[in-house]
Amino acid sequence: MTAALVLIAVFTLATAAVALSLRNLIHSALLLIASWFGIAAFYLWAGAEFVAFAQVLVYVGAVSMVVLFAVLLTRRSRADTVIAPDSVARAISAVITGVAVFGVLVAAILKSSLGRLSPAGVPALPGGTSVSPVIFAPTATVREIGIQLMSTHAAALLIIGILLTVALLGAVVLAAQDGSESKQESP
Amino acid sequence: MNLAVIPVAASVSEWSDSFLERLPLLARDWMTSWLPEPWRWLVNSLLSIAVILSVFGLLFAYVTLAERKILGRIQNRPGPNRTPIPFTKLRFFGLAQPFADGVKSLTKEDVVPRGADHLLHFLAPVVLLAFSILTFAVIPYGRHLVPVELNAGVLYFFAAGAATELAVFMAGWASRNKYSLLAAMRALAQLISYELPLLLAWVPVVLVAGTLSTTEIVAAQSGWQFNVIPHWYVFTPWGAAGFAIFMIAALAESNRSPFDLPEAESELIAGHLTEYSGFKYALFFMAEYFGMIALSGMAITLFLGGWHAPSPYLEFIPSYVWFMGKLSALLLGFIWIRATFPRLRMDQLTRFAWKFLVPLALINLGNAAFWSLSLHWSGPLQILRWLISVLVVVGPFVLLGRKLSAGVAPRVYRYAV
Amino acid sequence: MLGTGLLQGLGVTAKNFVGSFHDPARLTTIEYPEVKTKLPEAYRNFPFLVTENATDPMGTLRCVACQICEKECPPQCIYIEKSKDKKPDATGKPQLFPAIFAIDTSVCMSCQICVEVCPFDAIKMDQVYEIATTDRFSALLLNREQLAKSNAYYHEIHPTEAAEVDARLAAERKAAEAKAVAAAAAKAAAAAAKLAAPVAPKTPAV
Amino acid sequence: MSLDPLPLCLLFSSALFCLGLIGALARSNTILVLLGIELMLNAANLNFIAFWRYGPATSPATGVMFVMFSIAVAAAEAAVGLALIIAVYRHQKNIRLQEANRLKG
Repeated sequence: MTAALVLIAVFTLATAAVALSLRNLIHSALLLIASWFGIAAFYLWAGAEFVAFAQVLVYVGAVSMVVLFAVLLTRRSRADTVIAPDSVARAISAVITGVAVFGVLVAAILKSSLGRLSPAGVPALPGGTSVSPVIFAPTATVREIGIQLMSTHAAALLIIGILLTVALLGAVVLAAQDGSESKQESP
Repeated sequence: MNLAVIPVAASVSEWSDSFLERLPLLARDWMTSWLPEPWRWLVNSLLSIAVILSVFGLLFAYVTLAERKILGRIQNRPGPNRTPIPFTKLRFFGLAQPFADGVKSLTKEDVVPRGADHLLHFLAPVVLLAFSILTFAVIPYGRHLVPVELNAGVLYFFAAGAATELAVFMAGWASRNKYSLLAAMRALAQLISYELPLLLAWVPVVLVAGTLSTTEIVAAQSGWQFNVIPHWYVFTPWGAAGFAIFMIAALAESNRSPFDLPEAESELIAGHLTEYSGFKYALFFMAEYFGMIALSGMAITLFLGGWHAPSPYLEFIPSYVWFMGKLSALLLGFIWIRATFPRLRMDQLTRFAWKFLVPLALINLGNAAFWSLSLHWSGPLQILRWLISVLVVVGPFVLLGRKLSAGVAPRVYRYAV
Repeated sequence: MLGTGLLQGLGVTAKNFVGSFHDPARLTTIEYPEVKTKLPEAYRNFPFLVTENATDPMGTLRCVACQICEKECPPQCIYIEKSKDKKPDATGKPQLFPAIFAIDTSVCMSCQICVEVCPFDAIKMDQVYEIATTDRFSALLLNREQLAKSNAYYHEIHPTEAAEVDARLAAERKAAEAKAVAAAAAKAAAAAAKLAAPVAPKTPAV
Repeated sequence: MSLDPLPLCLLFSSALFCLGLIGALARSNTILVLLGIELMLNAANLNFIAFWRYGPATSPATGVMFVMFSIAVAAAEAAVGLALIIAVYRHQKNIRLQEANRLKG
């Protein structure tokens, strides 16, 4: 189980890292899609089937297409997808920031007692690293998710629906040509 | 499982668990019975993968042959009938034709443009084929024949199908050919446009069946009304409408005529596949047919009662035979439609999706909600329920159809006589 | 209503599909290498040489190597060499014959001018179309033996034309024979007259 | 270091988060910056799932719920963000962040 997790993590991180350092935008986008696949694999590994398929459907099916279209629409020639290198100083400072944040996070994770929490929220036996906690496997079947969505989280669902509608309209308004430019002759 | 149980099983009057029904499982168990227990599971999975690949590979081969034969017959030609069995003069109506085609595409030169992105150019057909094969995993082929039981099986199917768009983009972009790229963009526009009605068409089924698992959806369609009318969703008003929308969207998603604009062999030199030749082209072709077969299988699962027999008196025929029969019927329909309808124009295509199919699918969703809310209606209310449901299907269809075809026919020629 | 036209179209194709099985008249396909279409009589492609007798093609060529066709041929695809000696032709008259008669079919444009100009009806247009070869030089250059085909074959491919030609030839031959007879008679008469000449003036005319 | 799955998952997600951060900070192409932010969002989703699976038990599907809403928000964000990028490109003929420094179009 852990080996699978490590494999998934290495795959996701490697594709993401390479994607963000490549100069060819299309290759970056495609590699990022691979990394999204890795994240979906993680969800599957964790037993969240529904979320994994939703992740693939939304990210690989929709967001990736939007990204690729954006890449192709914002270039003047084919060579434009290969972007000029950015300033080295910026990159170095960005890496320093990122590594610092990572250090803080790692320290926090390792110092906390999260791994030794038993499912009930009660800390396990002191020094009980040898006693592996009985892992409580929550089952989120589709039916359960549906019931939750329609009862506890109904308000959130409505808000998300409105947000998506607004985002759709907003994106269309932002990206649409000005009326004066796109005067088409009617057939 | 022991072979000794066979006579016992056959004597059981319950046909649903007859010997024929369990034959594939028995064969599999017999083949893997010599293996130690921990390995058996793995080998069983590998075996089912091999069976799916070979059955659907063969089906693909013979669907191409059937397509050419039937197209020929519809155009009053005999179709391909000459390919003999190798080294003999036996022709058998050209049954060896698919293998001749395979050998031809394997031995053809694989041309890659000099400026192409070689890795992506190679990966595009592979990705497409891989994902179209992945979709076969959740379709229940028979009573005991489901490769993978997933809680969100339908979602898995369409998530795997979504990756085909990626492959189309990769093919168009990696070819380094502006026509390929433009055609890929057009193909993407089509795929994205028709993804929506395709997804919306099966939501009513999930709503009424109350599950996303393919096996449970099939189970929800079991039983017969008065022993004649099966409880398939296609025999309800919303189900019929959903099935029609699903099949139209499936035609477009699998790039079949009359929605074959992405390829349009006669006009666009195969669109995003312009720079593909030899076996890579054959892989694209194969993936397209696999997609068509998988979508038909999903349509059967969702609307046509899966592997259920249409009548209780026909249950002695094993369920997988029924599934394959329904699949062949749908594929025949695909071929028939291809032989009949002319290709749409790009603007007609998108208008048809957004202004006709999507609103109809949304109305159909409401219709299904009404259907499941009025489940307990009985007596004369039952007739009212049917009436309302049919009206909700037919009314918008007529109105939207009138609007869609307004100003289209008859065509007026300004200069020609 | 939307869709009725589509259904009609499906009906038409279904009718054609079913019809192609029970109505053989619908299937117009001719499966070529096994079955061949009857060519129209006027079809032509490359010339051939007519022989009177199929058993002895070289001996009974109608061609007398007059070389008119060689001179008239627009793309100059005919090559003829006259024989040194003479051979009796079909009528028994001693004639020259072509020692070499070659047509380069890669050059020939099937114009039929050689046929039009031939005074002996010795060259006619053929109907053979399966003439693809793997050698584009020597295999396309047809020699005398390859070109010679019997008059019976000519009757087979162009029956009307061949009947006309035969009738004309027969008439010519008859005329020639009659002429020969007449000439012979005239000659005989002349000879007789010559013989009788010294006497004639003395005797009054009959 | 313990080999419990939860800290591993958290390490994985924090690494992904930092990668997204570095990408968003270091690159000047707007699309790549947006993709970096997407990665950071995804890292947050990983945390939700990890805690849902291995954390203290709460209601059975809360983590999944959060991730689904977050995916929806991320999709909306991507759509609007890329529409913005296209709008900016139309004005400036360029999508480098440094050059998009004027409020007047």
